[in-house]
Amino acid sequence: MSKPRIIVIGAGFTGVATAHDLALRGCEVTVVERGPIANGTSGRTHGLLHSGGRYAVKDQESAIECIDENMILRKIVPTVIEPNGGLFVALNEQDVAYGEDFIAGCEACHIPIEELTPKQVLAMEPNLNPGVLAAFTIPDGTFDPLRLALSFAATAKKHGAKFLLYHEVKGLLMDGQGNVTGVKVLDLPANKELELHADMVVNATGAWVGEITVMAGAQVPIQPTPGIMVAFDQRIAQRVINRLCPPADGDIVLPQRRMMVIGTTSFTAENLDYIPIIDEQIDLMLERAYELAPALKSAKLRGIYNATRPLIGSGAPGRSVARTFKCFDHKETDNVDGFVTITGGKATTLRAMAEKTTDIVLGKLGLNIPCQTMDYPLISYREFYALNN
Amino acid sequence: MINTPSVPKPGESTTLWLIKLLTGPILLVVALIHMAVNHYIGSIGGLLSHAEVVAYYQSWYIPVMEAIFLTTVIAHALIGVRGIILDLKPAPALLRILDWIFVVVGVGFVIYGMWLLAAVAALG
Amino acid sequence: MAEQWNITLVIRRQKQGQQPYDQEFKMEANPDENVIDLVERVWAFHDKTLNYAHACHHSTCGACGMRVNNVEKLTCITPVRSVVSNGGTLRVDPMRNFPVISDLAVDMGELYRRMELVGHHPVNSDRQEAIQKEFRPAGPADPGEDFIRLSDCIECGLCMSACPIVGSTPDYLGPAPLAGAHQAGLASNPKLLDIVGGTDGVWRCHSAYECTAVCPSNVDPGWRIMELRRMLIGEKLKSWFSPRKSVEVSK
Amino acid sequence: MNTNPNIFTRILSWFDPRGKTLGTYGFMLNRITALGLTLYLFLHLIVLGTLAQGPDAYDNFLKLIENPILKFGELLVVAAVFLHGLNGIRIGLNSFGIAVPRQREFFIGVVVLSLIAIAFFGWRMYFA
Repeated sequence: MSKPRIIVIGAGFTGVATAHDLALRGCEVTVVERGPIANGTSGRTHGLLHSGGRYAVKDQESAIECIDENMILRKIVPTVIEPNGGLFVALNEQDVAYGEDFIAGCEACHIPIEELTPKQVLAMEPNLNPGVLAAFTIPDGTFDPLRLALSFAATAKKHGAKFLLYHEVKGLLMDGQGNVTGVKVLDLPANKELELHADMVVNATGAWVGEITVMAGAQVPIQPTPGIMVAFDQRIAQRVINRLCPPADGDIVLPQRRMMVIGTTSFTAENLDYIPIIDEQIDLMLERAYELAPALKSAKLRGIYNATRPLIGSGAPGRSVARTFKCFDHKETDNVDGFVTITGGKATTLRAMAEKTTDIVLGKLGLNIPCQTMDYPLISYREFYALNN
Repeated sequence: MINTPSVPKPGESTTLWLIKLLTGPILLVVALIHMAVNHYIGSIGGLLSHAEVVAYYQSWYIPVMEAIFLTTVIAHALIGVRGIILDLKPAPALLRILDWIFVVVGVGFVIYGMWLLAAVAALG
Repeated sequence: MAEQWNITLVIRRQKQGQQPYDQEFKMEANPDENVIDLVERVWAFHDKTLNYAHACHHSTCGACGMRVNNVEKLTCITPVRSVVSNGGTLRVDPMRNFPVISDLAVDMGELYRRMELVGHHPVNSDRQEAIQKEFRPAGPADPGEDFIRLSDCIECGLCMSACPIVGSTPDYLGPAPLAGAHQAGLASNPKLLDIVGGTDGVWRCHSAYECTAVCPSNVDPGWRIMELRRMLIGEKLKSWFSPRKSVEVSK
Repeated sequence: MNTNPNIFTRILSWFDPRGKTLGTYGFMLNRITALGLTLYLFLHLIVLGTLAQGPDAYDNFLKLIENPILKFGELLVVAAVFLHGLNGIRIGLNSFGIAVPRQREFFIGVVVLSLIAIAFFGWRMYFA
């Protein structure tokens, strides 16, 4: 059997990570993306290298995925990560009360935390809200979204993966029995349409997966949930600052280069291609940011943007939906073979999502090749440009 | 990939830049003196006749100053023009020919200038 | 609803193998939103074949550099208010000196290759980045230890587009790679001294300081090129007077 | 980078003022004055050869350059010396890391100083 030919639709975190895993396990991969790398949700994440702390109480499955992947990413791609750790801070009695569940949750999810006295935490981060009542350290971090994606893409390219950027999927090629055999693609720069055939098509378009599955008459319980993020032009802390409370709006502010980014909210939107900024949400973010770090009052706004989380599950909207990821084999769900969709999850869990997807894809092709990406160091993200295939 | 460091041997550009850098201020001072002389000394309007020019060159220090001015201005000008041409990325072969032309023109004019200085001084 | 302006957005369009042309879009814009939002609206509602590079929308990735009214800007942090007035016209062109992939998207490959060549550190110590005295050090005054953070340079290419010499001299390393070499430190790679000191290095710079003028993230390449010159001149003088034992270069 | 082989567009790109700041005007000025001064330098050296041919050769050459156009040319040379010289000092000092953050103000100073000198020399040449 020659190398399996796989087409991956979407060059966000999931797409590039899946391309890397597939290529590392000997597949011939072609990634098709209608824009540049990480131009969708992946680019617009605030860049939190998630420790799982926020989900340690209510969504321990996601929390464990996050902490495990957090440790792996620190090892395999250190050159795009600010590894300075994070803090969970309590600003009122209600926060302090949440502390017990938080400690138990982190314990259960093997997330290493350490309690600090207000004096200790204010010594570490002088610009924190002086009224802090209790605090915990947490192994959070920050990464540069584009460079994280490029690192995976470069390593995939080194193992032969081809990247067709600015190529938009116009339709899926089907055989007689309603199975997917390839994609119909429009090369936007050259304004040429072309058809690509493959043994398997992986739909890794995140919040947009619905737009691709409909082409095959399949469907996934995707619930795109945008959230706003606001960037300030001063870095007033070296660590990620989380509010010690259940997931809420504006519960995190994190340092990135010379900026602080406060996130996020949660609402619904129809047109995923353009989500207008809602002014009230900016004010809410500013208010929450000033609560966590009053020093930000002297900072100016630098960027305001929305990012759409690809949440799964047709249950209640917004936060309570599971934050973990799911890989749908459309043979089982819609009797459409040769077509797999992977969505959901957090930015930090991109490698794990790729591993699960690749396991399923190779399994469908009757191959059983172990995954190695957990301890395979990624090459420099700049190599994505040096290698020209 | 960017090609290997360009044709001239490494460190040479630093030397040329240093020469241009050092000749610059010397040149400016002497140029200002040179221009002031033309407009002040001699008759009210400066050196306005052959005789006045010859008389100006009779001391020992004026010819020395003018010789310094000559060599520094030629060196500075040619290194500078070469820099401008380098900005247009000539092919290495062309660059080698141009370098030769610069050297020949430079040395040639310095010799010619020294001869002229001596000739004018001798007329006195 | 916030204040709305009526503006004309002129975008330089170019598909491979075709002549470039200007396309006009009349649109409403909130003066406080950023230019990238306008470009994205044109893509989302008017013309899905518009190609433009963007990712983070908050100036950490460096993808959305473009020329706005002929000045290099990071369009994700360029408020509409700062580049156009109500009823005015706003021109958006791709960056200069990079091959155009199509429309506003350019191929930044050569810049990334050169940043790799000079060994620029994508993550660097906070103190190392805030090396220049005029910089306000990122982060609180003195939190004790030195922190690792993402470098100031986001490789957006604006300085490479603005530099007059990069325009005429393809092999000139350019402001960003030279600033990257300065950030990496000449001692980090012995070959660096000759690359930076060669004819395609700092001696091609002619002090236009356009790079420093357009840099959106405090790298000040102009200043760093002059610092490299100071080091190189020091090295040269040292090598004249004492044979070059070890490349001992002050940061 | 710019793979545009056409040499003229590349030269023209140096002098495209659109969207440029003061620094580029300094660069343009320096480049134009440099070429002008170099041309004048070699013309000047060649023309001074008449000194060696004796008084009448040189003196009627002096009469030749009395005409207003050449006189104005001389004023341009004076202007070029000041502008190029002082701007060169700015670039030289910058190369030692001096006054780099203030390079804009430095350049404005250079231009103002040069204008004063040019006005002074012009007055002397035409009216003294």
